[in-house]
Amino acid sequence: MDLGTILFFGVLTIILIVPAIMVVIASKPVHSAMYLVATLLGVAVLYLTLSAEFLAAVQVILYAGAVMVLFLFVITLLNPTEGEGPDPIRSQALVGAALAFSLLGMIAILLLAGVLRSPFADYPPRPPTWGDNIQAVGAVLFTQYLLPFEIISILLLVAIVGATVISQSRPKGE
Amino acid sequence: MIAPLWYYLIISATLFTLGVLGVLLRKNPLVMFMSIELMLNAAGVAFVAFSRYLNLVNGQVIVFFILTIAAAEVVVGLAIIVAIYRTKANIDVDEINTLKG
Amino acid sequence: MLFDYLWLALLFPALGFLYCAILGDVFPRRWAGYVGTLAVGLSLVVASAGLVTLSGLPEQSQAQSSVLYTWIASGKLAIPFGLLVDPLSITMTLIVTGVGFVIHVYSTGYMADDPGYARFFAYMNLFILAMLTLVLADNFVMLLIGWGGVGLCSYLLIAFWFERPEAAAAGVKAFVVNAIGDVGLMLAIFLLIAQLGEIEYLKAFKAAAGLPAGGTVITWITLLILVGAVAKSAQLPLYVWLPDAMAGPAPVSALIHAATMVAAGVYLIARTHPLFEMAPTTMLVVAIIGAVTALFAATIGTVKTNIKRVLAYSTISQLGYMMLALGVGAFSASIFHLATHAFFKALLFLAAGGVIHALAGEEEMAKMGGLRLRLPVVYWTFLVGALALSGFPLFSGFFSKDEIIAAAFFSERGGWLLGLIALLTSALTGYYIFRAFFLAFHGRSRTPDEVAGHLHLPGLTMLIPLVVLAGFSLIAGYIQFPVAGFESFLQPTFAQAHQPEIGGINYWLIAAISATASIAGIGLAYWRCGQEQPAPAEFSAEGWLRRLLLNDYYIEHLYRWVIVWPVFWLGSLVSTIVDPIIVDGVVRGVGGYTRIGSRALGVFQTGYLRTYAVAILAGVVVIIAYALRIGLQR
Amino acid sequence: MVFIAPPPVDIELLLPLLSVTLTAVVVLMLGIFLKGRTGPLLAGLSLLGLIVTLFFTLRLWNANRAGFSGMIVGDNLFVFFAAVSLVIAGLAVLLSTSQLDRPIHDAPEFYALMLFSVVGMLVLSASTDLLMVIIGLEILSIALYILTAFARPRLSSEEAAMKYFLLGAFSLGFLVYGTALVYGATRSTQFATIALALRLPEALNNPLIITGLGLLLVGFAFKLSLVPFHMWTPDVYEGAPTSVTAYMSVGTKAAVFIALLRLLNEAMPSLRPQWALILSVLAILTMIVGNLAALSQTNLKRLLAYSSIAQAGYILVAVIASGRLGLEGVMYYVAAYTAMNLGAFAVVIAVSKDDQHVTFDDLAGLWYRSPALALAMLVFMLSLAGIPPTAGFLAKLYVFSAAVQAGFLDLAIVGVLTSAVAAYYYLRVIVAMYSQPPAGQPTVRVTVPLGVVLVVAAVATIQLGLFPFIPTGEQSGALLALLSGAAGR
Amino acid sequence: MNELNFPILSWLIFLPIIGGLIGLAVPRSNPGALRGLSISLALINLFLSLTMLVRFDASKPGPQFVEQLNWLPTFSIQYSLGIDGISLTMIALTTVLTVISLLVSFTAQNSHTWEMTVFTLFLSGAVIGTFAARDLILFFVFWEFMLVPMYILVVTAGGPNRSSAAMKFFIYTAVGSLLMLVSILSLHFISASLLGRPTFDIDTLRKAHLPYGVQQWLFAGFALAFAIKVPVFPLHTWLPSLYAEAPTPVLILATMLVKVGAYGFIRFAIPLFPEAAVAYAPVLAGLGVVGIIYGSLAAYTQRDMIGVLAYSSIAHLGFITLGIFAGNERALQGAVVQMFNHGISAGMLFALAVMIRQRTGSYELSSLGGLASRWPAMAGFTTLAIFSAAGLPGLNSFVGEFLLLSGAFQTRPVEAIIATIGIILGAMYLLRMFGRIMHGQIGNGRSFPMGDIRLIEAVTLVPMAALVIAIGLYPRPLLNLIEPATRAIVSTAIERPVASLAQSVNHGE
Repeated sequence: MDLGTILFFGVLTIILIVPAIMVVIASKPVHSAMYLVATLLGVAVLYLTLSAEFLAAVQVILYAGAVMVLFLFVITLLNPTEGEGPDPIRSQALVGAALAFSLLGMIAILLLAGVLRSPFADYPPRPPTWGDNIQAVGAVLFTQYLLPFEIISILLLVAIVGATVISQSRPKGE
Repeated sequence: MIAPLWYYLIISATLFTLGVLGVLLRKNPLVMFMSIELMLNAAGVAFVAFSRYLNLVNGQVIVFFILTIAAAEVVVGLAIIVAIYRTKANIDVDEINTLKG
Repeated sequence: MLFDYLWLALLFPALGFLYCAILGDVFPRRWAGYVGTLAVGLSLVVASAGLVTLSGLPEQSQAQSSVLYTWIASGKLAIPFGLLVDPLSITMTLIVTGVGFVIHVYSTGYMADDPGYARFFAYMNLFILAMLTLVLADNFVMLLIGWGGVGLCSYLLIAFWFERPEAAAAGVKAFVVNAIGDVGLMLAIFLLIAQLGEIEYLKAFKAAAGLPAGGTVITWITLLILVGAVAKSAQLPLYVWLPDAMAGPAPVSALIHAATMVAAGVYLIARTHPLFEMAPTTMLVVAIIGAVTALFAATIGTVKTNIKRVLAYSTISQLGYMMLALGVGAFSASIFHLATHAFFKALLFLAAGGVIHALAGEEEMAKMGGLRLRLPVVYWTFLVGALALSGFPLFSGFFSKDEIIAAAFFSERGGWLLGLIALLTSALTGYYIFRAFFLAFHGRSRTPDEVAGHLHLPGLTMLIPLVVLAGFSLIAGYIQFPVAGFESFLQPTFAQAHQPEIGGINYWLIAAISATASIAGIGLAYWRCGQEQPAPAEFSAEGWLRRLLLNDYYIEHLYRWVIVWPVFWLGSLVSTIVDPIIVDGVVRGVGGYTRIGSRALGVFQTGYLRTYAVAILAGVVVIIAYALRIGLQR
Repeated sequence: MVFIAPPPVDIELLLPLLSVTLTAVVVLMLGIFLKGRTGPLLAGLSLLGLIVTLFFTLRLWNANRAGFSGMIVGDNLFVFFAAVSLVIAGLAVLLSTSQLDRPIHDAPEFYALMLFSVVGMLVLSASTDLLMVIIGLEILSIALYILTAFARPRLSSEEAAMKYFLLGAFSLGFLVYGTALVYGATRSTQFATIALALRLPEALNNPLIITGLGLLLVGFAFKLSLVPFHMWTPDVYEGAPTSVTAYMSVGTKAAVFIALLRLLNEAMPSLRPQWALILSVLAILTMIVGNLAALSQTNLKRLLAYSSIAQAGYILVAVIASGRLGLEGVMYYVAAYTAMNLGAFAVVIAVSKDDQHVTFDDLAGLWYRSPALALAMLVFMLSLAGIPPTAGFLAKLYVFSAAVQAGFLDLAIVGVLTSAVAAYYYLRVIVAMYSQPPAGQPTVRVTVPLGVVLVVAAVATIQLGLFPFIPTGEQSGALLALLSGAAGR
Repeated sequence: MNELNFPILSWLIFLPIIGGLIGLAVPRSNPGALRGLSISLALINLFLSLTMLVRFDASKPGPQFVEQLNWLPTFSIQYSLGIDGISLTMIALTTVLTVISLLVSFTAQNSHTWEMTVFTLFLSGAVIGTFAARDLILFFVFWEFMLVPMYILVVTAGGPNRSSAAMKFFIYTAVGSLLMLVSILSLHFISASLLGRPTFDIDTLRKAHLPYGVQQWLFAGFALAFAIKVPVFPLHTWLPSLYAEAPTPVLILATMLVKVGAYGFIRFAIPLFPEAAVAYAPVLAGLGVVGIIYGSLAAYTQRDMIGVLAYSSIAHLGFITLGIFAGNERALQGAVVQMFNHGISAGMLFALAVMIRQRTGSYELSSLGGLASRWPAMAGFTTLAIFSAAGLPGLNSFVGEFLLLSGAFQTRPVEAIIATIGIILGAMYLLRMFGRIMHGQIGNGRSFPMGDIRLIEAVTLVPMAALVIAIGLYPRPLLNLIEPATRAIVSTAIERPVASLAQSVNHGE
C-alpha cells in the first residue's frame, strides 16, 4: 500500500467519521442533516473505491439526494427552533454510551479477527471479475434477485399508502 | 485505489456504533432517525467491502435493496413524526411517554 | 354352638337403643322407659340362661367362643366378631344386666320429669350394649369396641344435662382422659399383633406363653394394657375425670361410674391375667397404683361435701382395692369385690339420687341434714349400702374387702406396707361414708324451706330398686360361702393363675382388724358429724390439710399446668403464629417477593423510548460478548 | 448489450402472494371510488380475498416447491404457517369491524395495509434467503407501524407507532449488519448455501459468523419481543387500536417464528450449540420477565402484552428443542396461541369502553352480565394458563416434551414454574369476571363478526385441546432431515 | 372391550361433564330444571358405580372395565381407563358424595346454587377421571382440570376472601403439578429408551426399571405434587383458607379432591419409583405424623367450625400419609379405608355444618351453643359424625385407623406411637367443637325459627350415617375389595425394592 493510498484513505476517514460524529452531537437537527449528507457522500466515495460504481451513484442520488431532501423538508416543516431540553435520563444515556463503546470495541476485535482468518482477505484483492459493474448488477438483479425486486415494490407501495394515510390532517374529535 | 478489508470493516463498525450512540443520546426523533440511517449505511459499507473482496456482485445488489428499504422507512417514519407533531406540537421523545409501567 | 343364642343379649339393648333414639319421641314418652327397661331385662334373662348353660358344662370346657362373623380380615390378621363365654364374662354379664335392669327401673321414676327422657334411655341401652360387648368380647379388638362404646355413652350421659357448662366440660374430660387409656390399650394391641400375631384372648395367651416371662415385651404389653385399665377404672394418675363425671344424673353414676364401666379396667386385667402373671414388674405397679389410689381417694373423700362426689371418691378408692387385689394376684377376690361393690355402690348412688331427687337436684350436703325421717326407705337402704361399703361385719363388703386386705398382707406378691395401706383405707372408708351418712340424714335440716316444703318423694319405681339392691348388698357376700363358692365358680377362668390361698387364722385375724378399723372410722364419723350440729369445719376450707384434700392434692392444677394449658397454648401458637405467619408466611413470602419483582420490572418500563433502546443495546452487548468468547477461542 | 435470460417464474408458488396483493390493491382502488361507510364492504372483500388466498395456499400442500433461485420455498411448513397467517388476518378483519363506536377511518387504507402485512407474513413464511426475510419483515413491520397509528389523533396511538417504528428501525440495523457479517463469512445470504459453507471448519471458526448470528438473533428477538428486546411491546400493544394489537400479537409471532425456525435449522444447524445457548438464555429471561411483569398489570391490554411476551418464550423453548416434537410444537403452539389470544382480545374488544384503557373493572361481573362471554374468556384464560383440556395445555405439553426430550430440563423447569406464576394473572382475569358483582356496567353487545370470532376461537381452543390436528404431511425433505438429525444428536 | 361391553367408566366421567355443559345453558331463572338434571345425572352415576361394584371381580388381578383408545398418537398418549379395587372404592364414594353435595346445595338457600350445581358436576367428572385414568397424561389432564370447577366455585360462590384463597389454592397446586408434568415427561423419555418404545401407560412404565438416581428425582416431582394436594405438612396452608372461603356444600365433594393426592401416591408415585419411594418413605411418614399433631393442635384452637374441619382434614390426611408410607400392607389397606372413611365422616360434618349455618347463620363457635336442645336429631347426627371422625371403635374410622396404625406399628413404631397419641388430640378438638356447638345454652336473645332436620336433609345424612355404622361393624366387603389391589402394590412396589435395596447394601459391604 503506497503512501498516496494511505493519505487518501486517511483523509477519507476524516471526512467520513467527523461528520458522522457531528450528526450525533450537533445540537440542531438541521445541522445533523447536513453532516449526514457529508457522511453519505463519504460512503459513496468508499463504494467507488470498492468498484461499486452503480451503488455509489444510487447512494448519491437516492440517499444524499431524495432522502435527505425529505429530511430537510420535514425539519423545516416542524421547525424545532429551540434545542433539546435537559435530559431527564442522563445517567441512563451514559450507561448507553458505555455500552455502545464496548460494543464498538468488541465488534472491532471480532471483525479484525474475522478478517485475519478469512481466506479471501488478501490485499490487494484480485480485480473484480464481474466486468462492467452496472451490467453485472443488473444481470444479478433481474435473475437471481427478481423476486425480491418485485416484492420490494410492494414495500414501497405500503410505505406510500402508509405515509399518505398517516400524514393526512384530520379534524380532532371526529 | 482500494484499502484493505479491515479498513472498511472498521469504518463500518465505527459508523454503526455512532449510529447506535445517536439513538441512545438524542431526544429528537429526527436525529435518532438519521442515526439509524448511519447504522444502515455501515451495514452497506460492510456488504460492499465483502462483495468486493469475495468477488461476488450480489452483495451490491443486497445493498441496493437495503437502500430501498431505508427509503421506505424514511417515508413512513417522517410521516409518523409529522403526525405526532400535529397532535402534540412537540416531538421530543422524552416528552412522549404516556405509555409505561 | 352352645352359646349361639348369647348374641341376643346384645341384640335386645341394640333394639332398645334404636327404638328410644329414633321413635322415643314419636310414641308416648313413657314407652321409651318401658322398652329400654324391658330390653335390659331380656338381656338379663339371656345372661341367666347363659349361666345355666355354662354351669352344666364340665369345668375344662367352660370357656366357649361363639363367633358371629369375621369382622376385619387383612392379610394374616383376622379379627372375629365373637363372644367368649366363661365364668368371668358371665359374671360380668350378669352384673351388668342385673344392676343395669334395676337401675333402668329406678330411672323410669327418677327421670320421669326430664325432657330428655327417651334420649336418656337410648343412651342407657346403648351403654348396656357396649358394656356387654366389652365383657363378652373374645378378642382384644372387639373389647376395644365395647371399650370405646362405653366411653362414648359415658360422655353422652355425663353431659346429659348439656345446658350446664360443667356437665358438658365433665363429659369432655371423661372422654379425653379415657382416650389416653384407649391409646394405651391400642398400643398394647399393636404390640400383641406385632409380637404374637394373635388378638383372640385364648390364642394370644397361648402364644404369649412362648415369650420370656418378665421380659421387655410382655412387660410393655401389660403396662400398656394397664394404662387403659387405669384410665377406665379411674386410678391414679388418670382418676381426674371420675369426680367430675358426677355431673350426670344419679342413675348414670350408679350404673356407669360405680357398678360397671369403671370396673372394666379391673375386668380387663383379670381377663388378661395370664399376661400379667408373666410380668411381675407390672403386677407390682398394679398393686402400688391400686393401694395408693385407694388411700388417696379415701383421704379426699373425707372432706368433700357433695354427696355424689364423696361416693365418687369412694368408688375410686374401692377400685383401688380391686387393683390392689389384682396386683397381688388375688384375681378372684378382685372380681368378688367388683361384684359386691357393684351392688352396694349402685345402691348408695341410687339412694343418694333419691335424696337429690327429693331436694330438686341439690347435691351439697351443706343443704341437707335430718332427712332420716322424711325419706325413711332411702335412709335405711343408704345405711345398708354404707355398712356394706365400710366392711361392717356380715355385710357383703366385709367379705370381699377382707379377702383383699388379707391377700395384700399375705400373698407372695403382697407385703405389709400394702396391707397397712389397705387397712388404713378401710378405716377411712368407714369414716367418710358415715360422715356423709350423718351429714345427709342426721342432725338438723339445713335445707331451705321452699325446697324442704316440697320434697319430691320417691315413688315405687325408685324405692323397689333400692330395696332390691339393699338386699343384694346384704347377701352378696355369701355367694362365697359355704366353701369359696364364688371362687370355685371362677376357677375355670383363673385356673392357670397363682392365686394366693389365704385361709384360717390369718384371714380371720385380718377380718377382725379390718372390721375394727372401719368401726373406728364409723365412730369417728359419728363423733364429728353425728350430732345435731356437725363440726363446723366440715363445710369450710380451713386449714392446709383440708385445703390440700379439697383440691385433690392439687393434682388437677398440675394437670392444668402441665397438660391442658400447654396443649392450648401450643394450639394457639400454631393457630395464630406458626401456621398463618411462619408456614403460610413462607408461601405468602414467595408470592410477595414475586409481586415485588413484578413491580421492580415495572420500574424499568419507564415509557422512555431511549430506555428501551438501552435495554436492546445491553442485550446486544451481552450476545456480542458471548460471540467474542466463542469466536476467539479457536 | 447483454441479454439477460428471463428466469423461470413459478406462478403457482406466487399465487398466494399475488392474490393477497391484488385484493389489497382492489380494496385501495374501491376506497377511492366509493364514498360513505365502506368499512363492511371492504372487510367482506378482504375476507373473500383471504379465503381465495387460503385456497391457493392449501393447493401447495405436499407440493414442496422451491423457486426463484432459492429465494422462497413452498413446502408444507410454508403452507401451514401461511394458512395460519391467513386465518389470523381473517379473524382480525372481523375483529376490526366490531369496533363500531370507534369507526376505523380510512377503511380502504386500513384493510389494504392489513392485507399488505399478510404479504409480508407470507414472504416470511416462505423465504429461504436472509434478504427475503428482511424484505418480508419490513413489509410486515411498516404496515404494522402504520396500523398502530390508526387510532390517531389519540396521542397514545401515535406514541406507540413512534416507539415501535424507531425501535423497529433500530433493530433492523442490527439485523442488516448481522446479515452483512454472515454474508462476509459464508459468501451468501441463502440458507442452503450458508449451511453448505458452514460445513467447512474455516467458515465455522470465523468469528464473523458467530457475531453475525448474534446480531441476526437480536433482530428476530426484537420482532418476537424476547427479553430484553421486549420493552416496546406493552406500550405498543396498549397504544394501538385493540384489533390491531390482537392482530400483531399473533400474526407477527407466527410469521417470525417460522422464519427463525428456518434460519436456525436450514442455515445454521452446525451452530446449534451456540444458538441454542443464546436462545436458552433469552427464553429463560423471557418466560420469567414476561410472566412476572404481567402480574402487576391492571390494564388488560398491557397484561395481554406481557402475556404474549411470555408465550413467545414458551414457543422459543420448542424452537430451541427442535426435533420432530419441537417443530410440531412450534406449529401447534402458534395455532393454539392464535385461537386463544385472538379470542381473549375479542372479549377485550367486546367489553371495553375505551380503546386504550381496558381494566379489570370492565370485566367485573361479566359472568352475571354476559355468561357466554365470560365462559369464552374462561376458556381462553385457562388455555393461556395451560390448563387442560384446552389447546394451551397441549401446546405446553408439546413444548415441555420437546425440551425434556432434547435434554433442556432447565428450560422445562423454568417453563413450568413460570407457568404457575402466569396462572396468577390469568386467574385474576377470571376472578374479575366471576367474583365481583356487576357494578353498573352496561350490558355487553356482541356484534355478529365478533361473535363469529369468539365462537371460532373458543371452539378451536377446546377442539385443538381434545383432538389436536397437526398436519405434518410429507415434510419438506431438507428441513425434516435436518430436524431429525438435530434430534438424533 | 371390557366386562360389560359398555364404556362404563367413560360414562361415569363424561355424564356429569356433559351435564355440566348442558347446565351452563339452563337459565338462572329455571332452577328446577337444573336441579332435576343434575340430581338425575348424579343418581345415574351412582347407579353406574354401584353396577360396577356388583360386577367387579375382586379376585382378578389387574385393572378391570378397561377402555383404551389412541388419543394422541404423536405423544403415544392413550385414552386408557381401568380400575382396581382402590379406584373403584374412590369412584363409588365420589358418586355418593356428588349426590349428597348436590342435595345439600339445594337445601342451602344460596344465591349461587346455579353455579354450585353446574360446577359440582364438572368437578365430579374430573375427580372420577383421575381415579380411572391409567395413562399418566390422561391422569394429569383430569388432575389439572379438577382445579377449574373448584376454582370457579370458590370465586363465584365463596366467602369474602374468596379471590385470594382460590388463588392460593390454584397456584399452590399448580406449582406442584407442573413440576410433576416435568417428571412425567422425563419418565416418558427415559423409559422410552429402556423399554424401546415410548408410552405413558403406567402398567408398562412400571416395567422399566429406572436407575435409582433417576427415580429419586422423578419421585420428588411426583411426591411434591401429591404432597401439596394431600396436603402434607408443611405444604398445607392452601387448605384452611380454601375451606374457609369455599361454599360449604361443595366441600362435601371437595373432600375427594384431597384424596386424589393420596391416591396419586398409591397409584403412581410408589409403583413407578419403588426404590425411591422406599428411600423417601421415612421423610413422608414423618411429615404425616407431624401433620397429625400439628393439624390437631391447630384444630383445637380454631374459632369456627370450618376451621376445625379444615385442620382436622390435615390431621386425618396425616394418618393416611403415614399409612401409605409405612411400607406395610395392612397399613396401606388401612390408609385406603381411611380415605374412604374420611370422605364420609368429613362429608357428613360439612353437610351438618351447612345445615347449622342455615339455621343459625354462623359457623362461629363463639356464637353457637346449646343447639342440641333446639334440634336433637341434628345433634344426634352430629354426634355420630364427630365420633366417627374421632375414630371411635365400632364406627367406620376405627377400622381404618386400626389397620393403619397396627400395620405402621410393625414397621415404624415410633411414628405409629406418636400418631396413636394424636388420637387423643383428635378427641380433644372434636369434642371441643361439638360442645361449643351443641352443648351449653343458646345465646340470650337468639331465636332460631327453623325446625329440626327436614326430610331432604335426612335423605343426605342417613346414607352417610348408615355407612358410618355399617363399615364400622362389617367392613369386610370394603376390605375384600381393596385387599387384592393393595397386596399387588405392596408385593411389587414395596417388598421387592426393600429386598433389592437390602441386597445392594449387602453387596456393597
